[in-house]
Amino acid sequence: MNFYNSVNFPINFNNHQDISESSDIIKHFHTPITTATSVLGIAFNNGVIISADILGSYGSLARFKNFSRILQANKNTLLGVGGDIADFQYLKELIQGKMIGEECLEDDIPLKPASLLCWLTRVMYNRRSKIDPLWNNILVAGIQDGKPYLGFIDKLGTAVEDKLIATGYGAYIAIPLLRDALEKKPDLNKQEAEELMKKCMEILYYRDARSFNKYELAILTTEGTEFKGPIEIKANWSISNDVCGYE
Amino acid sequence: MSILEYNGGAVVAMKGKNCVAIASDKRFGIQAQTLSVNFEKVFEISPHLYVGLPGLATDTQTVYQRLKFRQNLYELKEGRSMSPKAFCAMLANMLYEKRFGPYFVEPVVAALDKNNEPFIVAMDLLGCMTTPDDFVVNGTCSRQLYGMCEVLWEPNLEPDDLFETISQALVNACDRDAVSGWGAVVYIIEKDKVTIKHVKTRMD
Amino acid sequence: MLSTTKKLENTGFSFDNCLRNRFLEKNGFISPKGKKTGTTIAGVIFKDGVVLGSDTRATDDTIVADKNCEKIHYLNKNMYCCGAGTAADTFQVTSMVSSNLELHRLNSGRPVPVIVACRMLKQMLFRYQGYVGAALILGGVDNTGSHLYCIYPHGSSDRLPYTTMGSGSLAAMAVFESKWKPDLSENEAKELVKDAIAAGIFNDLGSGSNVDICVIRKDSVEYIRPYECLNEKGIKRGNYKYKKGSTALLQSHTIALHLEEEIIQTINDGSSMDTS
Amino acid sequence: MASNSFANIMELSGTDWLNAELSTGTTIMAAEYDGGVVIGSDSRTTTGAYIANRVTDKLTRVTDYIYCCRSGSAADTQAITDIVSYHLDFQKVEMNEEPLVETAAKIFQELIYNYRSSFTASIIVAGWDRRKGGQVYCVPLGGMCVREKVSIGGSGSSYIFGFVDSNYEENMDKEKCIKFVAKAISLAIDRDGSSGGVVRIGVIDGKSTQIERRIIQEEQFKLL
Amino acid sequence: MILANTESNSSLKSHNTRFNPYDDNGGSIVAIGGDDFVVIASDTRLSTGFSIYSRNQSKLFKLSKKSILGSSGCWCDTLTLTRLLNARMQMYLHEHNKEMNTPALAQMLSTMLYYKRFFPYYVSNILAGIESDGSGWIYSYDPIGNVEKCKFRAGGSSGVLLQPLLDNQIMLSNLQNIDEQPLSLEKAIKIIQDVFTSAAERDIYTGDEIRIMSITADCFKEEKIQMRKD
Amino acid sequence: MALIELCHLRSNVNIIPFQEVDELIPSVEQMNLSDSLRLALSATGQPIDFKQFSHTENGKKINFEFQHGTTTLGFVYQGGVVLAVDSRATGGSFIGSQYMKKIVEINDYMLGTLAGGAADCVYWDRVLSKQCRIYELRNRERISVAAASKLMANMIYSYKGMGLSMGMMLAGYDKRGPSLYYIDSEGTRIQGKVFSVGSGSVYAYGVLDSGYKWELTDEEAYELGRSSIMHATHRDAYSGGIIRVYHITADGWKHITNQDASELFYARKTKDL
Repeated sequence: MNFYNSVNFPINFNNHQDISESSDIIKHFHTPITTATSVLGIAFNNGVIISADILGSYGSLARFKNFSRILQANKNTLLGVGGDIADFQYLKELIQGKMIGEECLEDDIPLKPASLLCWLTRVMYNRRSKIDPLWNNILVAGIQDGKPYLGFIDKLGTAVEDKLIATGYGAYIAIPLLRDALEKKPDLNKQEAEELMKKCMEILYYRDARSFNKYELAILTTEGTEFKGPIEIKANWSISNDVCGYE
Repeated sequence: MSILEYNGGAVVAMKGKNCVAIASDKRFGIQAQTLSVNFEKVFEISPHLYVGLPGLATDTQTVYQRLKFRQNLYELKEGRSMSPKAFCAMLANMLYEKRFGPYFVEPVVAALDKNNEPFIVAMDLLGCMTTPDDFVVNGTCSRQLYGMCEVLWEPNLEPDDLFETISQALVNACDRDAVSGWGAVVYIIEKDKVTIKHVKTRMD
Repeated sequence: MLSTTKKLENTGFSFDNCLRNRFLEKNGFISPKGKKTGTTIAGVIFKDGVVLGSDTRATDDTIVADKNCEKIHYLNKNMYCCGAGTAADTFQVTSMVSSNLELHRLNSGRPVPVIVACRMLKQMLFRYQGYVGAALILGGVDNTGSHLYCIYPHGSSDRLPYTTMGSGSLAAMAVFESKWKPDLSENEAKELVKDAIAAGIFNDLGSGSNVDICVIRKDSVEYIRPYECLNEKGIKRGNYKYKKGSTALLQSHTIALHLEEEIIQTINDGSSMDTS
Repeated sequence: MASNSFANIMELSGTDWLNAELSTGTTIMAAEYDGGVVIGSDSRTTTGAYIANRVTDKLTRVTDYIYCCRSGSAADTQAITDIVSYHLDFQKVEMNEEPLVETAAKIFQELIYNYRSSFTASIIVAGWDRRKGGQVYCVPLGGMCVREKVSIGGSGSSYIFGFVDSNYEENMDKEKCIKFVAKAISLAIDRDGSSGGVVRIGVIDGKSTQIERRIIQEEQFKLL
Repeated sequence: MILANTESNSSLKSHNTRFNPYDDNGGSIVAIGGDDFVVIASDTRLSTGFSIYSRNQSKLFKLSKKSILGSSGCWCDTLTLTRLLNARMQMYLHEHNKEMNTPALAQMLSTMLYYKRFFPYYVSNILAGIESDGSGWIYSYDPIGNVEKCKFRAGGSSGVLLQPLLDNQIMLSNLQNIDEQPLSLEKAIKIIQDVFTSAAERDIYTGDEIRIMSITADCFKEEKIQMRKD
Repeated sequence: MALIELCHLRSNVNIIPFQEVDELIPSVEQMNLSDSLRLALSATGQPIDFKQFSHTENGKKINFEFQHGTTTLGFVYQGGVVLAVDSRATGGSFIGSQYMKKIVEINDYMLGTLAGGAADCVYWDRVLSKQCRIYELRNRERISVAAASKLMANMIYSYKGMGLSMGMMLAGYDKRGPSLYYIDSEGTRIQGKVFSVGSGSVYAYGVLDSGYKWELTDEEAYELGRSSIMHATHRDAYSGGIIRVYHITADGWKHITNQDASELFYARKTKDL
């Protein structure tokens, strides 16, 4: 080993750049175009339930009115994705590729939800580190070692595990209701969880301008997966009769 | 850098049992440079009423002078001394008058009122008052002071204990703040006397 | 001095420091902002009146500047107003309007209609085009019934049976949307507002501490502060009292105060005297 | 379509409502029929993507026989309407007769034109007077003013120009006109995220000092 | 002469200047080392902006039998860093057939942080560990790996609030006429609880629950204490 | 994975996911643990201006408060080299540490002082001390201060413009006698007799220049270093804590004293009174 070789110079001498000249690092990523709003998830006593509406918004235009964004990764994992739809579709292929890769191992050991969450965290973090993020919030729900499991990843690769998760506007509007319900009764059964979910979707429809009155539910228990929907929200507009004028 | 950190300085006031204390550091600097170690930010308004004006030094002085002027005018007109409450209202209105071009001071008021009840108030630079039951802090090391006071303060401190508590809070907070410190002064206001104590602090 | 005296007579905002402050800002010194009330405020109309509620936290950036501040402001005997936004603005706006309402009441010799307060507030805020950052919920009862208004910083208003404002407004609104029903009783309304504010307190970091509630009925007002303490400070486990003499002193002196004692003597006045 | 922008990112993280000004994203509409005018609007008020008020009434009384539909900044349009209303009430007392719709439209125009750099207001003035019957005036952003048989405004209007153009007929009867307006607004609500809630309808025909109001809720949209 | 991790510029895409790869997820950490113990605590609130991601996320990572890392700041960076750190320690274990000792771990963490000097992890790290002589020490880091070995440290969102109090209570700074007594584990835990109580009062990003982990020569203990939730 | 190759799946199946993750964890060879000169660059390979990341999307402040601030000084006189430093590290106006060690022992005959970014200085001093040791092993003699300082300057220079911030002194004793170099992140490398570096250096120079002469005795030299730093800590907000004095002679370096700056201040003041 040559001593002077180990003192190599990582940067070409002629290549000095001042910070001020090259502060354009974040000029090179795309921004979301067609987007989807909140995804909600609850872990109940023997399974998980997630829901998301089926709207793809192009700015404020309600562009795609039947776009499902809940997918089943494998027999014990569900995914719900919000954010940019193009990125979602890319991610979907990525996940399906991963799943095929896992199947090719033929070991009959399906990927567990927590492992999938961990893997997705790396994918998201890696993209954010390139300053080219995938503009998605991903909700991972499933059965981990016989117990309900719920996790969440944002576009930076921040991963959180909890018993209840909501992304987008859901984090402001649905979370308070979910937390309250779970505080009062920590061990919901399937039906209660479903009712709670429906209530939250209704309220999100009232208050989130990018939400839609049709949504899907997916329930995963040890018995299997059940997809419901699209369910239409029966909104209550009775207070409109009491409001007249602005004064 | 926030303009409130330009000259540095901190003020804290605490309620005790039938007494009240207000303390400030003594530094006057221009950013990193310490110019004077004898610049007090606490002023006597009346025997039982003190005001601390941490912030931009020029405004500390301007606001104090304008306060004094208005107070004199009030006392000439009314023929009585100003109550702490009236004084705070005046100060708050004076600051709010400059809502869109504020003075960069965050006042702290400590007083004993007519019934010798302790009275403390902190304001932000727009004159919004905070009147808690325990202590108020303002200035460059307000975060450090919050942490200190929140643990150290307890109700019904006697004047001597109050002095130890308030000076330990201030001195240790200033020790973690580069732009305040260099000496500290504590005023303990009681019914029949005011005790002024200069505390030994780090000088670096 | 002449100029100062003159200024005293002038009312309204003074812009004397603006030029200097802009200069400082141009030189890289960041201008501090006033204290904010991150806030959850809410109001609901019930059968016989209005219930207003608020949390009690005021924040200065990420620090809690006041753990128990008062956000429901008095406007007049029959109306109160919750404020969110810049704390100084909400306080000053409501107190100025409060004075004007009192003058109005004295002038007209009858309880002031709530609409008058609403107009005063929104016109005042509109004049400052959102620069006076006060988001308000105005509630009151007058001869025409119960009224609840929501007034935005830019000077628009909404008239609603239930409403929320502030950084915790979404959480509080979620509670209203899930539990509100027409013709609430007073107790139901109080509990509903409490739940809404509690949702803000626990889910929004800008809101915290206690719930204050103000009930305005046709002939009476009940200001309950605190209505419920949701968060108590933890109990200290150590003893942090210092021994006397722990702090090093440089010098100390005492000023003795000569007390002026005020003695009030009650003297019998004419009416009780025997004048016969 | 403003879909590329910063607003979108803020929406995704759900923080846009913290800073945005209140505005009526809105679809508003007014149409003449043989006996008067029908006005209509959605009921959504948004700050960012948060719906601050889901049952807003954007049909605002100016006089008993003249109403306006507001879109743009809520504060600006409310202030303008209050001013116009004040003027017309004053005029009514002075002249002892109901003000003309055209007068109202002119005052709106003057205000919006004079303050066009500071106001974000776009208004449809509709009403009935003795001289010209039911009339609709459109006073959009820059402060122009033009009379139209049918006029639409607000962010949702861009989705329904085609529908309105192809389906409007002159001298419809009242019920047909109401149905037409309601249908148009419900279509806008369907596609525009900034419009939503219920359809509020008002009928001004000069027969009563109270206009006839109707509210059409979501489940009825399909029946239109 | 190859640059580490370089991207070709051709992959650069179009323009917008609003994406920020960093977030601040809050949380506080306090650690105290004594003559024969070390104790470290964190709150469990993970937040973003004004909302709470989770009320139940400890920020402590037990790296070995003798060391615990507390890490708060940008949570995605924390996750990545700790995962890398674990991998490194695993490698060391396999290569040397023993666990990494605390000083070596401390130095490695510093080097790993400095590796990202030009795109740093936005984290405040505090490493608490027992050294070979049985004494407890704290290593505190800035985001790019400047390390300081000390006896006590407060970090994270309320570090600024708590540090002066630790100076005063543990180092007895600015106190005269005080008889110094060696710090016991019980007293350290007591102080930690009280400082967290005060942080929860004043710092909006600190709250929910405290997790306290302590290591002594013969045992490892974990405690949970509830705090205010607003 | 063998199965995939066996089945020739590679051409059919999109295996992007594996690339995605692989890039994240740098292999052992890539990291600075094995090649200390090699640091990760930002996504673009260009320096990042952190001001653009100053606020998160929620409007929260992102503040990289690297530890900063210092007064350090060193001078050569007839008895060798004396170095004196303070011990305060500040992040913004918060005092992060009052006991920081700002003198790094590179080998028995050479010391480095640090000012500016603490992590930068410490890291590169550590690398330098490794290089010096390798040189010593290879050439059977100690590296000269001139050579060491040149190595240091070159290493820093290769990262010029990337945002490193350091101003360090390298002092040592070699066959040519005592010498003192100043090196900074701009790539400057100057030999000299008297240097002071850091935010408090302007105050230190005042005292230093008025008291410095070649013929100082050892005690006088220590005293000069000490009082220069003391006065600097008094005036400069970002300097303070402990005053550390080191002395380098032909026998190597020696730690002279650690003294609290504030205590020294009070001691001096009462003497004057």
